[in-house]
Formats: sequence, structure tokens, C-alpha cells
Amino acid sequence: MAKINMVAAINQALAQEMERDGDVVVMGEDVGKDGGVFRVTEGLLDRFGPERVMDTPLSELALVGCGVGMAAYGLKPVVEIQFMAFAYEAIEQIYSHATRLRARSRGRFTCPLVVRTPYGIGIKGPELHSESSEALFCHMPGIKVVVPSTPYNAKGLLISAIRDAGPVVFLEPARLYRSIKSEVPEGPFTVPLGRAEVFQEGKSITVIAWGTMLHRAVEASEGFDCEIIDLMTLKPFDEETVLNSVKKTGRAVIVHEATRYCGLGAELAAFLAEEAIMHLKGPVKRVASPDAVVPMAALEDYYVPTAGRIRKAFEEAMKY
Amino acid sequence: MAKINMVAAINQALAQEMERDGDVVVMGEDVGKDGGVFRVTEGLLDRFGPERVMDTPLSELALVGCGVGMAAYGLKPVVEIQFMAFAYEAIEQIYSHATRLRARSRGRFTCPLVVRTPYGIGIKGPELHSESSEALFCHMPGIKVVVPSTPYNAKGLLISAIRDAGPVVFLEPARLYRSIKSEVPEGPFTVPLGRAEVFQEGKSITVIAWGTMLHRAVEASEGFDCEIIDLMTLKPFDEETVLNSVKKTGRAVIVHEATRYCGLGAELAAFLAEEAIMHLKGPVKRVASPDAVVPMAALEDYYVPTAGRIRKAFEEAMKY
Amino acid sequence: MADEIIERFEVRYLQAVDESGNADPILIASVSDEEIKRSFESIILTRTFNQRALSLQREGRIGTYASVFGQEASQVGSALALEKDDWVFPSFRETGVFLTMGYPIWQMFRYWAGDERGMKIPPGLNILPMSVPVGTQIPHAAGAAWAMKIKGRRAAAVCYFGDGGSSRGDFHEGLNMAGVFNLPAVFICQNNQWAISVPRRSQSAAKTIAQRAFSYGFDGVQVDGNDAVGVYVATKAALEKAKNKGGPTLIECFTYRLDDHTTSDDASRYRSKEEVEEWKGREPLIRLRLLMRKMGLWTGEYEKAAIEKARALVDRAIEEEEAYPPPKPEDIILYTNAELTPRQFKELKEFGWRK
Amino acid sequence: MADEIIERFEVRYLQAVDESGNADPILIASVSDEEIKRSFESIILTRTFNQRALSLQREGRIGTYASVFGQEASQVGSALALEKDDWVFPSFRETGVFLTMGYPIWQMFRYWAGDERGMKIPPGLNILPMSVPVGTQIPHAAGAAWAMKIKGRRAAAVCYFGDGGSSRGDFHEGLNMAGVFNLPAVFICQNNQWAISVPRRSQSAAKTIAQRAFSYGFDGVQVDGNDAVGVYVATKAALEKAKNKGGPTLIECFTYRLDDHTTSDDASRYRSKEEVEEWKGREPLIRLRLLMRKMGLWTGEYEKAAIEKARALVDRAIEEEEAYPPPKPEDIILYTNAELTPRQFKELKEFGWRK
Ligand SMILES: Cc1ncc(C[n+]2csc(CCOP(=O)(O)OP(=O)(O)O)c2C)c(N)n1
Ligand SMILES: Cc1ncc(C[n+]2csc(CCOP(=O)(O)OP(=O)(O)O)c2C)c(N)n1
Ligand SMILES: [Mg+2]
Ligand SMILES: [Mg+2]
Repeated sequence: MAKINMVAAINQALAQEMERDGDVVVMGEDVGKDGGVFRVTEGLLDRFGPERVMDTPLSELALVGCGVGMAAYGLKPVVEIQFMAFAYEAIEQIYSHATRLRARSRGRFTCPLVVRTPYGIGIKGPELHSESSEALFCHMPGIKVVVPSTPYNAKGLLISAIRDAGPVVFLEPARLYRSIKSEVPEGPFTVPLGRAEVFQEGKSITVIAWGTMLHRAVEASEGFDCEIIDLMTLKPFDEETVLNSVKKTGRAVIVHEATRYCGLGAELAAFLAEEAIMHLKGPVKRVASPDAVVPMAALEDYYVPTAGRIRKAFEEAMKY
Repeated sequence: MAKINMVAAINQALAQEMERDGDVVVMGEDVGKDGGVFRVTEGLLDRFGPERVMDTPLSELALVGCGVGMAAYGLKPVVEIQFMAFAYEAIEQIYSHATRLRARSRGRFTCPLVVRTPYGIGIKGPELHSESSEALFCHMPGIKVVVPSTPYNAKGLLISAIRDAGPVVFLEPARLYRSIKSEVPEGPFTVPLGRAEVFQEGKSITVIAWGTMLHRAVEASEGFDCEIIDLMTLKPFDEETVLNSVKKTGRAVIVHEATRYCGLGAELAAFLAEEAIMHLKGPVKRVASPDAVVPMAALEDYYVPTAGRIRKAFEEAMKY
Repeated sequence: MADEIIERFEVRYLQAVDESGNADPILIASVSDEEIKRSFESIILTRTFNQRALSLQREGRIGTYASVFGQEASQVGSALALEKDDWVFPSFRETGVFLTMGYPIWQMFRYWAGDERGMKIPPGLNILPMSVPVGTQIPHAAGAAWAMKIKGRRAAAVCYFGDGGSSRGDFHEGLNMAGVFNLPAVFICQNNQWAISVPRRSQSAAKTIAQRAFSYGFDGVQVDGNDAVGVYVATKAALEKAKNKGGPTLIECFTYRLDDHTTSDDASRYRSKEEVEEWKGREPLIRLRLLMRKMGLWTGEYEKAAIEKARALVDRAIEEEEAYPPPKPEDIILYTNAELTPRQFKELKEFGWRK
Repeated sequence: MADEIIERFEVRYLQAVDESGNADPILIASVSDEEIKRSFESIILTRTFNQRALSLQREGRIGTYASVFGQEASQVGSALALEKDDWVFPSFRETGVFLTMGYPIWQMFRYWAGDERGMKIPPGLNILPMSVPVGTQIPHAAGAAWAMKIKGRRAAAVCYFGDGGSSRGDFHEGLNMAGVFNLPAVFICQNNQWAISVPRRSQSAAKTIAQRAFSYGFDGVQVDGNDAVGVYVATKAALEKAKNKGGPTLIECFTYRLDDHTTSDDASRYRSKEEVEEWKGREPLIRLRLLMRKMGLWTGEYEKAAIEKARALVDRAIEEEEAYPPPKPEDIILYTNAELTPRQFKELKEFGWRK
């Protein structure tokens, strides 16, 4: 099996699903001729033509809004938002329409739409190029939110997302696009949505993370006996895998890039406070970004959890 | 002191702040001649004229976006969004600009903007007239989120919000607009932001709620010895009041209208799981709406927490 | 160096039948007697439904309702031009469109009673559930039109919205997409001159809404929206154009909302009786009656029969609607996703909605 | 009945100085020699900054940078028309505007090095931090103009954005507000014919962006954006109009982005060398030089001196910038709110940023 990076893995997923299903179309700013600013869609225009790979005007609201209309009509649009922050204009289309179309029409219309976007820190880009606001989308009923952490699961999860019957927000950690490679089968395969994975087994602390922070947590775990869970699907998350691990270890540390207040870590910790409190030896720790605006490049490494901050949380967890 | 309802209390707050400070202006759809669809802004146009009370086109993005520009220039705009769901188009303006202007300009420009909107169930209106998506705003650094539960604190909190140096999302529970009256001083006064209030003292269970659900929790608490906290400011919430109460009671139940997943209840429970776990006798309970699209009027009473569902949580909490 | 004119635009106004019932011979030429009768009867049906909905609301039997009184020609005239494969993207004030398309009347009542099942569109009818957030359905129509183009279907997407809706970002971005990709879409703005209390002139400083089409590189036309025939002709032409790869059209139907905004509104707070009365004199049925009389298509009995028929239909629908079992709470959860989430599974039990 | 034209529009195109340096005597009449020299020198300064920024980026001394090469006339020409009390709302590609307004050069470098302090605008300079989300600054400008009107100030708000920005909902809603309230705003679209890889013709099917003003009931004009004098004249007129209660103007500067979109981009993937070369022949300095020579304002020494002066300024700024202490991590928290939240208080300690 070839070792490839995440950009190549996502590109494969898109190409193979477009090959397999003529209803899959790709649209976004610069996704065609330019192949996407991260080259994720490279080659798709040549292969599938401008009717299925569409370079669009600079209109995020309409990108998602048109996606909803296409999906209702029977296509399976994969919309690329160039950076996560630029999806904010489209939140109404996602929240008031994409997530509700099935419920509002009692199943007559559905919205099999994928909104892909790079997210998180990592490229030292300009302002608003480092967002990790996944919690906003996780709060919306009727949608799935997915974050891959390796080339392998990027491909498998994206294929599942495209085949899913409802809308999926698919967040691609920009820092991981080219920084890791893994073995990825050449043909199409799926990694199921809604399932987490024990990325590293351990006995003393359950660590829950996803995307970039998964790897940082692994790095920080040296010297601790951590069981590290790659959440992968953030909404709905895999309660069983999380619970089983915490029952075993009795300690939980959640690591995420987003600001702490009302981040997904809150939901995970609240879940544990409700369902696992009798198994917990000590406090559920969240290692997250501060209650502050995401800084520009010069300070962004101080903003997101560092290995040091994560280790400190492990140490504190081990006090109990 | 006169007993007035929340509509009158908010109207007083607006009128008195406009009287006091010529930079306070009110804008929105139908806020002028019509006095607002809930009549909250009634009389303001006559009193302060069309330069300070502005009926605008149907453009929520621009309502907030123009508000940001006005605030940067030195006004104190109070923008009315007719119903909470219609603020979704403006989320980018709130999240990428209003909340960040101070940080981005290192204090040169600020954004003393208030976005008022009715929220929650209660009027049996059409679709998307019953949203309670406060958690989305709570996740944004650089903003305050406020929900009054009585006419008294509606007036005092709104005056504080208008005088605040930064942006405030001010959510008015539509169900409470006219359903309760309280004594409200005629002149201007403030209720501080960031402080919760013990609405009802008790020894066995700490109940945290706000807006409409505060009253429902009170109703459900009959027969239980509940300490009920009116959170009032949802972001940043008053950690001290919450913690002190839970240390005393050892039990916590959070009640909110919003869907449970990544709701504000998650942040509160996670806070307790981290800071109070050694004081908790049992699980932290959240009573919230299901992981489902807000239904239309016929089913909305089944969606939000009922007194029965709240009582059940109290009973379960008391098992420990 | 230069100071020159590089582009010119003209806004066209269409009226096929004037207030006295005189028809423009060219414009009406392609319209059959049958079509004119169908307009008349559909307006009667719409009006009958509308009146009953208003009374049911007053009696507390349905919730807030948005009357279409005054705007029936815009809705019926345009809907009659639709073909089976066209898709429609309505706002919340499109009763006339739904009914003209043959939507089950009892479901319309169900919807206004606050029940999602009212918008479970029957198979074969291509209309989306009414969009409540103003203007947000516009990009959906562009998207469906795009899908039609991609799939090579001979069909068009038709979107309805109001003058208020034309101020939203969705309008701009949606129409711009339609222009760039030359999509088979028809955008119908019912300019009823009010967005709740905000008059048309305060909605935009532009003289017409039709002229906004120039921003997107396609045609815009203003039509007398109280002239069912004119609206029909304009819509039909736009649909034809769309299906022949001619791209989108923006049609502004200049009409008037004769009732309150909804049953929760009191329009007397912001507009004069005189204005309303003046427009009542221009309501669409009057001129259609005059036209049809001239054409020998109208008699008192004919109208009476049409009214009776409409009443019977609406009465039966109300009976059906009210006999329909109430929605089940578990539906709240069941229809959100294709499959239940773990949390939903628990919730169904917790709330006692499933064993 | 009617089928008539009810409104007509014309799109005006302005060029004060053509590519051979010939001036339109009427258009240039109000422009002083001093102003022409300032344009020239400001373009030189902008270009010097720009070249240095590109090298610093290559050397890893600053981050991603967006070149303004080719667009200097649009930026400098318009910025020279500003008065002290006017406010400016820029996008991320407005180096020429900042520098012409006298913005501290070292701060510009700081900003591109990823430091918020680079956008801590000095008191007295009324320009907002660059807006990165495309088009989102447009409603801010409308809002500031509105505030000027409410406060009775004689001033205008000027907003800069690109051809891509004109596709956003913010553009539509912002300009519509400006039209309805007749605000003292000037909207300057630098149509540089590309939005990263998307060419202008794929951004909109409309022939010009200027014509979009008709949608909002005010004037739009297209100007040769490589003609600093033309841009200056058009902006000055729009500002005058705005300050005399004449309402907003949309100015489309037709120009060209000669470099890659940013230093992260590779424009050769999507456009031809020939196209770029052709436009290089039209870059703004050439014609200004020709004009000034004809007017007796230009000599080789003059230009050399201007370049030297610009270099010295930029060199000093880079020294200043690089000697500046790095930002403190605690600033991340300190500048978010006016007062610390309880959580922030704890975080400062937890992260070791405060005792
Ligand atoms: C985005 C949004 N903002 C506000 C509202 C509240 N509202 C409902 S209808 C309406 C006016 C709509 O005017 P128009 O588009 O002209 O349609 P009409 O009601 O005249 O048919 C308003 C403000 C809404 N439903 N959606
Ligand atoms: C809302 C938003 N979407 C996407 C981007 C990514 N992006 C940055 S610049 C750009 C193109 C902008 O084109 P234009 O408005 O013409 O300005 P120009 O770059 O040509 O100056 C894009 C797509 C962004 N910054 N903001
Ligand atoms: Mg209207
Ligand atoms: Mg451009």
C-alpha cells in the first residue's frame, strides 16, 4: 500500500466517489483550475469537467445555499469553503436549512451535502485562517461533524460523509495536510461515521482528542500510561468507546484547539459528569485554548494547547 | 414602585439610556413606526426621531455589520433582530468582527454594540420563531451573552449592556414578555453583568437556569429543597455563585431550553466536573431539549423541558 | 482619455390587461380562454382558502397566518405557467402558488396549525416547504436550477420572495450564481409594497426591483402583479427562455398586500386606510371579471359555481384536516436524521416516547 | 395595458490620462501639479514597500503577503482625495492606501509578520484594521457613514474591496443600506480582474461592477484604475457629493493584479504570461511619468530622488520593525475584553503569563 499524505487521500476520496456516482459534484472558490489553495481538488476539473467541478464566485452563503438546492434536487454536492472562518456567512444556510430540510418536509426532501473546509492552526496564515469553531456546528441537530486525523481515516471518513444521507461538516486539519503520511488503500473504502477509535491503548488516563491535537496528545503522553481516543466524528460522538475507556482508567483529559467555553470538550466532560461520575477518580480536565480571540501567527502557538500544557493536565489527573 | 411587564421594562431601559446618552441609537426591522413586533420599542420613534430610531431594510447581516461600523465610530447602537433565528445571517459579522475589533486593533477601536432579540418558545409562531441557540454566541470570545428572567433584571441588565464597553447579545425570552410583572424602579438602574443570583434558596439540589426555564424550574421544585440560581449572564457566567451553591448542596441540575448537545449546560456541567467533582454526591444532570430540530408549534411543548422532566431529574439527583 | 457611456439599460414594464379589463392584443394573443378561466377559478379558490384560514385563526383553530389577499394574480398567474418538472421555492406567503399547483388543501391547513406534516410534499409535486427566514430560499432555487443544468433536464426552478427579501444577501449571491452559470431559474419578486411596516421606498432607493437583474447580467422586467394574464405571459416567457438555455430572469410583480402582514400584525399602525382602499379597487379579480365579460367567458352563474366549488373543496379539506390525528411527539426526534444518534435513542426512552 | 420602458441607466467610464500620458483637459483641470507629484511619489513609496515585503517574505522574515503591484494608482489616487475626518475601511490588499495616508511603515511590516500591534492604528488616523474575510468590511463603512450623518459630521466613509468582494451578501446589504439612508459613503471596488484564480467574467455575468449601483438607487462609475489622476478626480467628486448630502457612490477601478494573489499563490497555474505582460505595459507609473514629462514635472533625477527617499524610509522602518520586541503571549487574553473574565483571570495564571 502506498504511503500518502492527507491532501492526496482526500483527493482520492473525491475522485473515486465522483467516478462511482455521477451525482457527486465539487464546488467552491478556486477548486477547479487552481486545484484548491491546498491542492486538495487538483486534477478533478481535468478529469470530470466544468459541469461537475465548479469554480464559483466569492459567495459562501450561496455556495452552501446552492448546495442545499442541489442536494434537494438529487445531487450530492461537496462544497469547499476555503477556510473555516469563511463558512460563518453560510451558517444560516447550514443551520436553518441544510440541517432541517428532512425534518421540515417530514422526509420528502433530504440534504446529502458535504461542506469541507480546512481548519485549525498550522499554516501561519493571515487572521481568520486558524479557526476551530467545530462546537458551533456540533450544537446543530440534524448534522454530522467529522474531523480526520490521518490520511487513512481522511479518505475513509470522507467517502462515508459523501455517501451519508444527511449534511456533514467535514473539517480538515490544515496542519496535518502534508505533515504526516500513512498507508492508504488505493481503492475506495469507508470508515464509519459515529465511531471513535482507540488510537493508543493505556490504563491510567483516557485522553480524548481529534485532528491536530490527537498527535500533540500522543507526543505529550510519553511517560504516562494514556489511552488516547481519536474521536473522529464529533457529532454525534461515540459514547460507548469514550465511556468504556473512562470506566477502565477512571481519569479523563480532553484536549482541543478551540477555546474552552462551550467547546466540544464541554459536551464530553458533561457527558462524563453525568454518565461516569461514579467511575471518575478526579476532575475531568479540559486542555483547550483560552477565552480569547484567536491570535495572529506570531502568537498562535501560545494560544492552542502545547505539549507542556497537556502534560500538566496529565500530571494533575494523576494526583487522584 | 409600579409593577410592569418585561416589554415595558425593556422599553424604559431603551428610552432612559437614549435620554441619557445621545450616542445610543436603536435600529431594526419595524422598530420605528410599528414599535417592534412585540412593541418593545413603542414610542421611541416619536420621542427621539428617525435619526436615532431607524426602521431598516430586511438585512440582518447589514444591521449588525452597520452596527459594528457605528460602534467603531463612536455610537452605541442597539440593534433589534426580530427573532433569534434571523441573527444567523449576521453570525459572521458578530463572530469575525464585533467580538474581535478590540483585539484586532489592540484597543484602538471597540465595539459597544447591543444585539437584542426575542428568543425561545412561547409565542407559538411559525418555524424558526422559537430558537434558543445561545450556546453559539457563548462559544465566541469577546462577547457577553445575557438573558433576563424578570422585568426588573431585564431593565437593569439592558442598561448595563448598553453601557458595556464591548458587544453584548441580549436575549429576551419571548414567553416572559407579558406573562409576568414585577416591581421595577422608574428611574435608570443597573444589574451588573457577569453576576448570577440565587433566585430561591435551598439545601439539597443546586438548579441552574435562565429565562423561561428559570420559572419552570421553580414550578417543578415544589416538594424539593432546591437552590435555584438565575444565571442571567450566560457568558461569562458567575463561577463563584454556582460553585458556592454546589459545594453546599452536592447536587446539580441544569435546565435549559436549547438542545442538549454542546448547549450551555455542557459548559456548566463541565465546569462542575472539573472544579466541584469532590463535592458532588452524584451525576450532574442536564434537562434540555432533545437532539432534534426545533419543532413547529404543535409539538414545541414536548420539545423543551417540561416540569415533569425537570422533576424526574430532581428525583434522580436525590437518589445519591 | 475618456468620459463616455459604456453600457445602457432599460427597465421594461408589462401589463397585459388594464384595470378596465382591456387587453393588449399582442400580449394576450398566446393565452387561451381555458387559461384565463383557470386563473379566475384559481384566484377564487385561493381567496376562499384565505378567508377560511383567517377565520380559523380567529377561532384559534390554526396559528398565525399570512394572508395573500391582493396578491392572488401574481401567485396564480405565475403558477399556471409552470410545467410538471419545474421546481418551486416558495416563501411563507404563497398559498396561491400551492393551491394552483394542486397542493392538498388539508395539508395547507395542517401546516398553519403548526404541524410539519403539512409540508410533507406529496410525491410528484415539486415544491419545497415554505421558507420562513426571508429570502433564504433564493440560493436553493439557484442550486436546483444548477442541478437541472448538470443533469441535463428540461426544467426550471422558480423562486418566490417579497420586496423585503430582495434586500438580503441571499438574493444577491443567489442571483449572481444564476447569472454566472446561466441557470434555468426564474426569480419572482412579489413587490407588495410592504415588508411588515417598512414601505417599499424604505426597502431600497432603487426605483424598481426589476432593475437589479442588471447587476447579474440577465433580464429583469416589472409586471403589473394584479394582472394575472400579464404575470402568466411574463412567467411563461421566462420559463421558456430558461429551458432554452437563455438563462435566468427576474420578474417583479408590482402588487399590494391588502390585509395585515399576518394575523399577528395590525397594519393600521403604519399605513393609511385610504391607501388600502385605493388598492382594493385594483384587486385582481375585478379586472379579470371585466376582461372575461368582454370575452364572453363570464356570467354571474359561472362565478357563483366557481365559488361554490371552492367552498366545497375548502370545507372538505378543513374536515379532513381536523379529523387528522395530532402529530406524535416522537416525530420530533424521528425526522431529524436518517438514523437515530445514540443520544436520540436514549431520549426517545427518557421522554417516554418509546419503550 | 402596456409594454413600455419605465427607467433607463447608463454606465459612465472615466479616464483622465491615457496610456500615452495625454490628459483630458476638463478632467485634469482641477488637479494641481503638487497633487500629481504626490501621486507619483506615493506610488514609488508603495512599490518600494511592496518589493521589500516580497523579499522579506521570501527570507521568512514576514508571513504571507498580498502584493499590490499594478494596483497602486487605484489605491494612491483615491487615498490622496481623502480628508482628515474621513474614515477608511480597507481589505487586506490596501498597502497603497495605508502608506498614502501616512501609516507608520514599520507597523505595516509588523502586521504582515503576524502581529496585531501592526494594526493598532495611531490616534488621528482613521483607518480600520485590514479586513481579511472578503467583503465583510462593506457594512462597517455604511455604518460609520451612518454615524457621521447622525452626528452631523462633514465627513465620509470610504470602503475598499475587490471584484470578488462584490459577490458577497455584505456588498448587497451594505450598499442597499447606504442607498436607503443616503449615507456619505464611497465604495471603491478595485476590479483587478482576478479573485485568486477566478477571473472577473466568472465572478459575475454583469459587464461592469459599476452598474450594480443602480440596484441601490445611486451612481456608479467605472474608472481606469491604472490612471491615478482619473481615480483621484472620481474619488474627490464622490467625496464632495457625499459631504454635500448627495449620498453614496460606487467607483469601479478597472485595474490588474500583476503579481500572484499572495506569496502563497502561483498565478501561472491559472493565467497566461501574455496577459500579465500585456498589463505590465499599462502599469500606472508609466503613464504618470509620460504625463509629468509633458507637464515638465518629471526628470530622471526627480524620480531617482523619490526612489532613494522611499528606500531610506522603508529601510528605516524595517530596522524599527525588527528591533521591536515580540508580542507577549498574555496580550492574547488582555485585549479580548475591556475587563478580564473569571476564566481569563485563571488562564493568565495557568499558562504562566501572570503571577
Ligand atoms: C430573515 C428574516 N428576517 C425577518 C423576518 C421577520 N419577517 C417576517 S416577514 C417580514 C417581512 C417580509 O417582507 P417581504 O419580503 O416584502 O414579504 P411579504 O411579507 O411582504 O410577503 C419580516 C421582517 C423573517 N421571517 N426572516
Ligand atoms: C469571505 C472570504 N472567502 C474567501 C476568502 C479567501 N480569499 C482571500 S482573497 C480571495 C479573493 C479575493 O478576490 P477580490 O475580492 O477580487 O480581491 P483581490 O484578492 O483581487 O484583491 C479569496 C477567495 C476570504 N479571505 N474571505
Ligand atoms: Mg412585501
Ligand atoms: Mg480581485
